[in-house]
Amino acid sequence: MADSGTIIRLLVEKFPSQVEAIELNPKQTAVQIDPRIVVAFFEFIKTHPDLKMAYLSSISGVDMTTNIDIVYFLSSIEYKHKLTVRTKVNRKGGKIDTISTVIKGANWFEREIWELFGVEFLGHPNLTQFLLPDDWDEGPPMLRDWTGRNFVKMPEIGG
Amino acid sequence: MRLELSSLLKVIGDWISSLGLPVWLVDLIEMCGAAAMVMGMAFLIILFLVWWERKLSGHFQQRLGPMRTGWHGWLQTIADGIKLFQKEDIIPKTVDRKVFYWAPVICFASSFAAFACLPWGKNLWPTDLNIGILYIFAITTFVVISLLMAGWSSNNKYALLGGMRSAAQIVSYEVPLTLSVLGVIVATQSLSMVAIVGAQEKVYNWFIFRQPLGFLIYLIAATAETNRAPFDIPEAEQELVAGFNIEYSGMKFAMFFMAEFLNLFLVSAVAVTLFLGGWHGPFLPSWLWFLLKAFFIVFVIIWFKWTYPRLRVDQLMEFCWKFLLPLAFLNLIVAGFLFR
Amino acid sequence: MGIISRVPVIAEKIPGGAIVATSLEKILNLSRASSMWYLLFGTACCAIEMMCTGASRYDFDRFGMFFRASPRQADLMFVAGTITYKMAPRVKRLYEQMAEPRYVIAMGGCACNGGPFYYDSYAVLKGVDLIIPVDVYLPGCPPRPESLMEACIKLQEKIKREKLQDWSSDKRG
Amino acid sequence: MREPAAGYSEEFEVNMGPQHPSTHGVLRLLLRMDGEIIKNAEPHVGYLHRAIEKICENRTYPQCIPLLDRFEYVTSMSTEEVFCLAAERIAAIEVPERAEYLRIIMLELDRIASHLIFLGTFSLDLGAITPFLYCIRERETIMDLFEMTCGQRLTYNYIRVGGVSQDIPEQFLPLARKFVDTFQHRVDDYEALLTENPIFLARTKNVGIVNKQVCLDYGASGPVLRAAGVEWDLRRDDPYSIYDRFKFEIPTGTVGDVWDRYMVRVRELRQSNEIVRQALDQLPTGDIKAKMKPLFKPPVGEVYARIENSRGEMGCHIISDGSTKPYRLKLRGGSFCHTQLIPEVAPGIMIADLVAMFASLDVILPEVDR
Repeated sequence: MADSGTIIRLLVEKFPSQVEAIELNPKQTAVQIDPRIVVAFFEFIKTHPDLKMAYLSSISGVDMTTNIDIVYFLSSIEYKHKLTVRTKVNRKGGKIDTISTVIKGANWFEREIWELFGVEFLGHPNLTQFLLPDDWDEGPPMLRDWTGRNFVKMPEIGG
Repeated sequence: MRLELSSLLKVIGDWISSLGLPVWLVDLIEMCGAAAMVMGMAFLIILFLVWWERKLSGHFQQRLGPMRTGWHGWLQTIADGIKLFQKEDIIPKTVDRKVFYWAPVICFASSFAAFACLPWGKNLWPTDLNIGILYIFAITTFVVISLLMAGWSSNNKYALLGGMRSAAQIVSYEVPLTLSVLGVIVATQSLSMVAIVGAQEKVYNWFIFRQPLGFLIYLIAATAETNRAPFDIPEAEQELVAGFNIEYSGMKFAMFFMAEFLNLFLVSAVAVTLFLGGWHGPFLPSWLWFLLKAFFIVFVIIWFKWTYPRLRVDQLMEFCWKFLLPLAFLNLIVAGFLFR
Repeated sequence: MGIISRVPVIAEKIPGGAIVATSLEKILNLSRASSMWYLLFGTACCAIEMMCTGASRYDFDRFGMFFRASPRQADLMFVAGTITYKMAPRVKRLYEQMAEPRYVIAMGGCACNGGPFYYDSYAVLKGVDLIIPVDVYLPGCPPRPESLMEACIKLQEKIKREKLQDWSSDKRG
Repeated sequence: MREPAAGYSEEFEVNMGPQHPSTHGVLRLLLRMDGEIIKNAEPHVGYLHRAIEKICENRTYPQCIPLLDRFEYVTSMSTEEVFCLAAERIAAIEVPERAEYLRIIMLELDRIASHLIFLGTFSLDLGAITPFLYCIRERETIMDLFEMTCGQRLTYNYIRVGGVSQDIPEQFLPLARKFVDTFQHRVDDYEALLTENPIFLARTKNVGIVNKQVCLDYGASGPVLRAAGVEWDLRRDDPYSIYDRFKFEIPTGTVGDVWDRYMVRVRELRQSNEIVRQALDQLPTGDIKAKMKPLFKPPVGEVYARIENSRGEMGCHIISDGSTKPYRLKLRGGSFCHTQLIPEVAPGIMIADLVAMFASLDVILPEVDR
């Protein structure tokens, strides 16, 4: 069970300029990485002998109004330690490499982010219609400033 | 003392012939009378069996089964019938109309035609064909044709799969079925049902004791014949939605539904005639003994359905050709030696 | 069989014929009400409640209701669960495949008018009656098995009041 | 074999469509089949996508909980637990002892109820109709227990941020103890009906094998991962709440076929029963909710909490910006990854095996579509 200090030290050594540790409210090992090195980064943490972070829990897209954050959550079955990886992609027409070639499980997570946030995943096997109806033409709905034809906002009741 | 229906019928027969009608007319009336009685009996049996299966399945599963329509739901099947009678009779456009129309008719007619030579009681049978068993097995294979017609004509992938599966299953289970019956025929030296029943006067020479293996093979092959229980692959809800009768609604579906239960009763009636001594029994009237034994076998087959999971298609075929058939041949050889 | 709809007309002329017509109507309605075969179709949480209603403690079979897998043989459709825009055309096609005297029970808040997903959701159809005619609306999220039974009894009463109609004729192909 | 003419292909495509008796809800499997053998299966999802994550962005924390009950409606206690766990980690709230024990009792009873639904629908898909009715009969007693405490049979809305909403009534303990004592014999009944049944063995032994490598690649979790031989249970490997005070084993399979997944879940039924028994014995007294301001406003923060529910790892990623509403809520269910691995396992097996394999993955669709 490598503690968070050694994990971050290992990562920063491997990618000196593109990876830096970040502090989040409940203390956890979190890293901010440059979107260009995504594939190499995941290749490294999956195969490194004392990291072995092969188990991808989930990828979530977050619309931060200035850009779109993509947050990866990984853990290792042998060493039982966890890692949060954050990257930034610009809001309109953001592009990032797909990691489904490294970890097959990322396929559907990325496909959903592509559909709901409009982030382009280069090299993804099938970026096609996933959750939304087939004749959907109103753009990615999960963006905060999105409004659609029959979208009813809940009126504010105090609070 | 035992109120035999046959004596009543003889009185009616004598009265008709005494009317001085031409001979061929008298025979015609008697034949039509017999056919009408068997038709009535068949419909009564279907009504009873459908209700009985739903009550039995309910009590197997700790629930009550139909209760609301009449006392303990005895009117349930009549209500189902009248409702199906009113349903819209959909014939989809993309369907091969003639074949689609005639499939349920053939299915019902073939399983009903086999009732002709069932010995219901002491000299109480519609006809006594000297090739009784052969006639029954020959007629019931028409059901396969109708299932194939239904599967092929309703132009639906699931129905096609269901039809193909049912054809493969029934044809392959026909072989051990007839072989298991051959053991009995070797013993009685005659194909006629009445003769077979005649050979089983005493309880100890019922064929279930002299041919236990034959009875078991017959029972297994019979459940496969009627597409029920562990072998109900053609209309497996989980895989093929509703198998071959997916496109049928209203009365056409009712015909398939009734044909299934007619087949169920027919198979158990033949089991009773061959292995359980037909209508022989101590006190009760002979036709009552026949019905009681037949309903016992029906109960066992219904019991299979609500306990066993379903076999896969290739396992079913393997079980038939690699396990049941050698056993049937062995049983035939043993019967040959035993009753030389 | 176009005769059923002409029965009341003929019956008027015969003395005492009206009694025959009304009793025939009562029998047909009673049989349709007491043997409703429901279509096995549930999308969300209400499907679990429908399964529990079909099980031993609250038994549907007591009302003669038996589940059928194919829409052709079903004459009652429980819309149990949320209907999204992607699912709506399928629900409509399923409804059209059912044979004519067919009834729909909109089970649960989502089927009645979108339920808890009415506000702020871009993918939920606001009520199934926008696409298919509904006979009985059943509120609740999910409705208790007893209230599901109550809905079935309400539907049975509605069927018992129906007039003589002719469904099985082939006019409409 | 003769080369088929151009355009003419032996294979045909079948839609195991959104309405199908064995798809546990609304999943559409596009099967390309050659006779009975499946060439490839392509899952089409989204028929139950209700945009829960979009709705939760406009709801306060207590308002989100009823919505999460509808997210995963077979074990909705676990969705409430994971959401409250995440919120409590952000706001660093200490949950009192009695509330922790009540949560454990409810969670494990909910796991038993979910496994019973699995056992029922799994045996229904293999054609055995009666075990379904027996399992639902047991589940009704658990429903009574839940209804006694939180008033609703399916969507409980019982666990709140910082504790639980109500205390258990006095007739809860005797009924719960009676259930716990009799449940072992009930599981023996199911095993008697299914486990030694030769037809059941023939249908499940080394059918639909999901081996260790496929599981790790696709992030499978819970009974599917344990059936493949990986001993990974979040209750022990990523401990949360007070699971370290209870003794329970982690049942694992060997090959990862339909039989192993069935046996892992049946043994888990017995383990959960033991946990509930121990929790009922050690149940302390005390208040059931932490002291908090009525309006829950957590500080700025971000957390991904995950728990072990009956279908695997259920995760909840909350980003809070200090207001009363979560800025972003991302839910991860076990079934999402289990549906993803179907095209990897489906080619080459028969349609009956695909139905058995899909039922043994115990997938329910709201977890996939959210």
